Amino acid sequence: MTKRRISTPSPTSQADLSRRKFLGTSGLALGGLALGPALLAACSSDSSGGDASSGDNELWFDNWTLYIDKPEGELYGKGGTLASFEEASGQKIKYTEGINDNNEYFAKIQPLLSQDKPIGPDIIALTFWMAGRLTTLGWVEKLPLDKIPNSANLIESLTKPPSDPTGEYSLPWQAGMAGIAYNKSVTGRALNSVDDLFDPAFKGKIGMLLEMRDTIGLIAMSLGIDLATPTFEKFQPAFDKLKEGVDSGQIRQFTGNDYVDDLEQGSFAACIGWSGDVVQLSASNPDIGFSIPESGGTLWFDTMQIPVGASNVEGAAEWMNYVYDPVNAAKITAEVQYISPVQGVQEELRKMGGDAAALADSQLIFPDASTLATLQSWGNLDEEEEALFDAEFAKITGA
Amino acid sequence: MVMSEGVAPPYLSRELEQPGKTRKGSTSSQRAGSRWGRRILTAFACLVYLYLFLPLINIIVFTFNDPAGRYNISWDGFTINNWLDPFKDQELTNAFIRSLEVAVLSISIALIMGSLVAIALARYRFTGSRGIEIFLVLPLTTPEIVLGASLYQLFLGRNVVFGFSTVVIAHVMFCVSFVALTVKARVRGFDWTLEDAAMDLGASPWRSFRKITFPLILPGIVAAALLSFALSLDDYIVTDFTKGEFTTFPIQVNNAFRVSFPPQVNVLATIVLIVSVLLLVLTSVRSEKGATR
Amino acid sequence: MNEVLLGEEGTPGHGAAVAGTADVVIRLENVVKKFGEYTAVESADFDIAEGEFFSMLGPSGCGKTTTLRMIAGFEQPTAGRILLDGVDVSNTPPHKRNVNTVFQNYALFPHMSVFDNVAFGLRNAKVPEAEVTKRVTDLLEIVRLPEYAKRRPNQLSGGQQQRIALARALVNLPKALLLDEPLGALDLKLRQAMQLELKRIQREVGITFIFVTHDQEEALTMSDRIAVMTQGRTDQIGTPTQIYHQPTTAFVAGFIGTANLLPVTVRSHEGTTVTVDSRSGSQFRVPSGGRSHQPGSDVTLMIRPERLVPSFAPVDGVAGGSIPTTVTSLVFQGPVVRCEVQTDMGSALVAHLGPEDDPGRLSVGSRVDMTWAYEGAYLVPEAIDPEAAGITQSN
Amino acid sequence: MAADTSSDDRGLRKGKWAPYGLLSPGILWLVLFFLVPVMILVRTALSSKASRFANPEFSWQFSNFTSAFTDYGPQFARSFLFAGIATVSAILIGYPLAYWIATQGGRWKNLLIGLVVVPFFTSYLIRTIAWTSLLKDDGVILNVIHAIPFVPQDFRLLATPAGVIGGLTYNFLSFMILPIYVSLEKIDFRLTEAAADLYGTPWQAFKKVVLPLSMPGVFAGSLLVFIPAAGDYLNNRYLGSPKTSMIGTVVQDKFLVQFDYPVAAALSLVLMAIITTMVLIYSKFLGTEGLAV
Repeated sequence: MTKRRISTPSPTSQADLSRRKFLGTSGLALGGLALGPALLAACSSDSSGGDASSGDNELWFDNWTLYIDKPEGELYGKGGTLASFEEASGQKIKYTEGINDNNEYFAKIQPLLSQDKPIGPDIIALTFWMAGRLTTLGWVEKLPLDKIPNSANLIESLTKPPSDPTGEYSLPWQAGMAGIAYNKSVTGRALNSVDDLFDPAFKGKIGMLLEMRDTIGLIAMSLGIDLATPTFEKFQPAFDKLKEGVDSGQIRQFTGNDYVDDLEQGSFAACIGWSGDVVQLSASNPDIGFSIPESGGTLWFDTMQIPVGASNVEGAAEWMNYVYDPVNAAKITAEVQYISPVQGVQEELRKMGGDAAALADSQLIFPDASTLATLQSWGNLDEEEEALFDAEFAKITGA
Repeated sequence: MVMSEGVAPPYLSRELEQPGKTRKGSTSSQRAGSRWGRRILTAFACLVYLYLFLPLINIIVFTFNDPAGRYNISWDGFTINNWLDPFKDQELTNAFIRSLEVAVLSISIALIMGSLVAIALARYRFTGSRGIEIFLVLPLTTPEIVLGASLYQLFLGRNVVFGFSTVVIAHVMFCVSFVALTVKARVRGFDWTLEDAAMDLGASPWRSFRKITFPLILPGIVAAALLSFALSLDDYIVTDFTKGEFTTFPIQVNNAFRVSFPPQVNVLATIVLIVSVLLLVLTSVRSEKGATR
Repeated sequence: MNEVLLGEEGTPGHGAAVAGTADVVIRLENVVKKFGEYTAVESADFDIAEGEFFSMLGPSGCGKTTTLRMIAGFEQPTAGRILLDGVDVSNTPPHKRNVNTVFQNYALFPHMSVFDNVAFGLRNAKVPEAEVTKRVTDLLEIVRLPEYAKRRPNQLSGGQQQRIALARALVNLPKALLLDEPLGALDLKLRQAMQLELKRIQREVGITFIFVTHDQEEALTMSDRIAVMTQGRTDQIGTPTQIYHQPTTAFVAGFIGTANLLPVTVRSHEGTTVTVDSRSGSQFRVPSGGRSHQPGSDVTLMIRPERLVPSFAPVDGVAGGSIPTTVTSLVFQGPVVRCEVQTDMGSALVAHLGPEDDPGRLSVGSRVDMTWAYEGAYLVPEAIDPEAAGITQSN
Repeated sequence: MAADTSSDDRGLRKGKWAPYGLLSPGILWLVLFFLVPVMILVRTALSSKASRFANPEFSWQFSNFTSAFTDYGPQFARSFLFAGIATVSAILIGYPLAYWIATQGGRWKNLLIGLVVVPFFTSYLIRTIAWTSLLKDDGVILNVIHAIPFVPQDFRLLATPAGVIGGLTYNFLSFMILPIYVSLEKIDFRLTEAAADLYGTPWQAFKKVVLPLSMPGVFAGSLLVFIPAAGDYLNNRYLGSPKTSMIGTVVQDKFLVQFDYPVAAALSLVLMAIITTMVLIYSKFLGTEGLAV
């Protein structure tokens, strides 16, 4: 699931460093020419592509883009969570933004994990259902929960979700909601029902998410289908409705996060969107609105997991424990503006004052009981069922 | 036949009778048809060039955009900041460098192997050469998605770790064919008796290759190198299947498009564009100067 | 044109010795070249003398170029030996042989200046640069193109390129210069001028020239000796005069100039005169050409077109024979009228009639007896297929 | 090289071992990373999977091929239709330009043809994204079109078949122009003069002389446009909609998202088989020369 906050890029300069690095590596590449045929042999013993395996005692966290606080625009900037963690624990951390899409990331790591080879990162932050898949496949380590005492601070409902019933293989990173995002200058009105997305007035101007669980989930709820115990048979009407929307030309495109641009440009009158994105968009464009449909929105969360073969389980536990301290968690929330899994963040935000304190009252970050009551989370899909869902969804999205 | 005034029919044109003068094209501009026909054609040609360059212009213009959101798709204001900081996006920059590394390495390998194949085909007659030629064409005429998918299955089945090596292997594979065919097309007219002449004049086979053959087929090799450089740098589909965790520039752009499309993409693309065009101009000027025949 | 040189005996067949006593530069000893099943050169076996202008003449595919390439070292003989200055070089690569080649298409290096082209061989031999400059300049003088040193080959005309190719080869002072149809690419006028130029240069530098051509006129004009080749065989080696007037095979007769060939059978041989029977039953008396002819053997009577005259014109010398014919075509060609006739046996003959032959009295369809002088006929010691009788000419 | 060589007038050699020695590295690479993978793909296409993430087991599962046809017939049809329209459009756009350069380029010919290659040097992904910027609903081009009377207000180009076909045409247009130009370059334009004398009008002369002589270039260009267009999925991703998806989209998704390797392999092979048949027919009649640009 892709839901990063919109932030203006920061003016850091890596130009010099990069150029030097480039000269060095291109020299290497030329030298590698002599080894041309050796590549054949080499590729079998490669530890990993790219910049694999973290160095000694370094902790590697691979996360989504724009999903952590960046003071002064720099990831490792002073006062930021990464820097203060390093300071507090003495543990070096390498933080990368390698996840753009759950399926794409899975395709990337699947060949390695299926051969029991380490993929590099010690922590990955896939969405709950993908985390469930990895757990089922046995590709993640059991978490050393005894070394993460702060996990006691977590919101109850997120500790033993259907995707990880024992709660031993994943812990939440951030959570959020999917609902209806719309551009009032195009729609002329606020939308608050899934049926509005199928209003012929918006024909060809409706976007849906490539994230199957959000798109199908919202439609299913509008048809009165419960997400807790999904079966393909039960969901058939939701797929049919979606298919009809595509066939009639009502639905223009399925997107990732790029819907924010389409929405702002008016290419989409409305679409299914994620809470955090729209909070940010509406700040600069008052025409952009977000609503949880009457029939309900989806509640999702991204997790932290330790893939098998990770070299720094200790450090990973240390990190998890650190971010589950409400004080630290609040700093992240203040920046990414998604729902924090940690209890006590609301109070911490109030203590921080200023803009952060204002966030403490946001329904999209701290939904009240009545909003929460309309939200549903997906139950677990077994492998066979999930394949059916994916295949059907792929057929409709044109793949 | 409508002919523009003042142009003698070619059978009266003495110029054509002169031996040694190029016959093709020298006065062909007068032959393309009526004056109006030519004007319409010229106007159409200009439109086609506009069509070809419209996205490039867009890319260059948008290097100066100051996008309000994360997508550099709509014009929001002028800035030169993107040019002052082209390597700002770390992931993008790394992917860009990795793309260059892949291109340089795979082209170096492909150039050597491909040129040897081209020389073998252009220089010798041997049984099976026709079959080899068809075999060479196949990787280029096989849809990229099939190339990618089949390599994916190969590597997956043999438990090969996807990454830099597999991407290079794939790029070498389609570049070899491309280099072989391009160089062969340029070497086809090569007069191999020049090598005989060199050896006849006392040059060892190696020296005659170095002094005569190589300098003469070099323009063909350079052209092949430039084009396969573009091919490798540009490749999305085959790389998509062979990359594993490794990302090249186009892959990074595509993946990150789910989240953002920063102006640095345009800046880096423009840098590649400028450098390649300069190289193209440089080599064509050089080959013009050293025009061989 | 009509003079007959019988002073020297033809030296037909193989093992022909070098004329005179000059030193042998190149000796081919039973050289055979096969490409797979195909025999390109059957058995080349001859010597070439120092300073000689030696031509290999034949139609394309006769093996002359292959022979030349073996001498140059581009090909290795399948059997036999090639000796250069008495040393066996059969398997020496081209860059280690002191012979140089002028290629048919000149093979000038297009990316080098004229000067660098000519200097190429000297530089390969690591000759000091000062001497390179001197020798290249000298050679450009000899080929009369000193002012073109800085040009590129593609800025020169065909004839100029040809002279540069010559200079490039000669500058190395090779034991022999091999020329592979070097004039083939030039037009007629330039070709004739270059023939003279080549002769001049050869005299000036005194190097052995081995010249390959399919143009019999070119070979006759320039050569000291000619080897006529066909289908991988050397048919005859001799001076231009011998080759023209005393061909040893019907092929040579037909290939060098135009010849009227008639199949005849030897009736008797007395002294220097042979009596033969033609297929139509006529008897002709022919000089023996220094050979002995077995009665009953089939041989070929050759009469050059300029030797045939109509019966109403006076025959020069003792009459040799006469054939009744019908005129089939008359073509005015300036100095001569080309008159084609048909014998009653159906063979076509051609006569070149000068003004003294009074061609005005002939017209197409008229009956005329074609006659020749005793010395105007020659016996080729080889039978030909009666079907192939009549005019043969190389082009 | 020494042992057994011969030559004809152009200096072509007959070689026993030398050509094979020169060929072997390149050909070996292609065998290992093109031929073998395709074989493996065939094997995969005849396999079945016990579960979604299990390895495919070879089982002569021909049903993969039937389901490739029955389930994805529309995508195949659309791929070939879109690629076909793109090819025809590329001929209509590219031929006049190639003709204009060949006949009226004069001394600028090399530069003009070089310009055609320039777009190659920007990633085609980025060019495609640039088109989204140009073609978006409130973009420059659409604003112009909407200013035309009687154009419906909801007329748009993005997320329509026209958008995808336009993208395909644009991205592969150069592959059409180059071979057509090469074949036009070989034509002695005096022929059109002679033909004009015979047929009367320049158009007739063009039709009867130039067009037939340039057909090999048109055929080569058509293959070079059609093949990548038929297997493409990026144009659909950026310029299309779910209703314009092509077979490439399906293959990519089946391989990298759904892990349905057998059916994906079958789909790829069907695509490859159709295209390879076209290529073999082409090379039978026209050789392989024209396919190297």
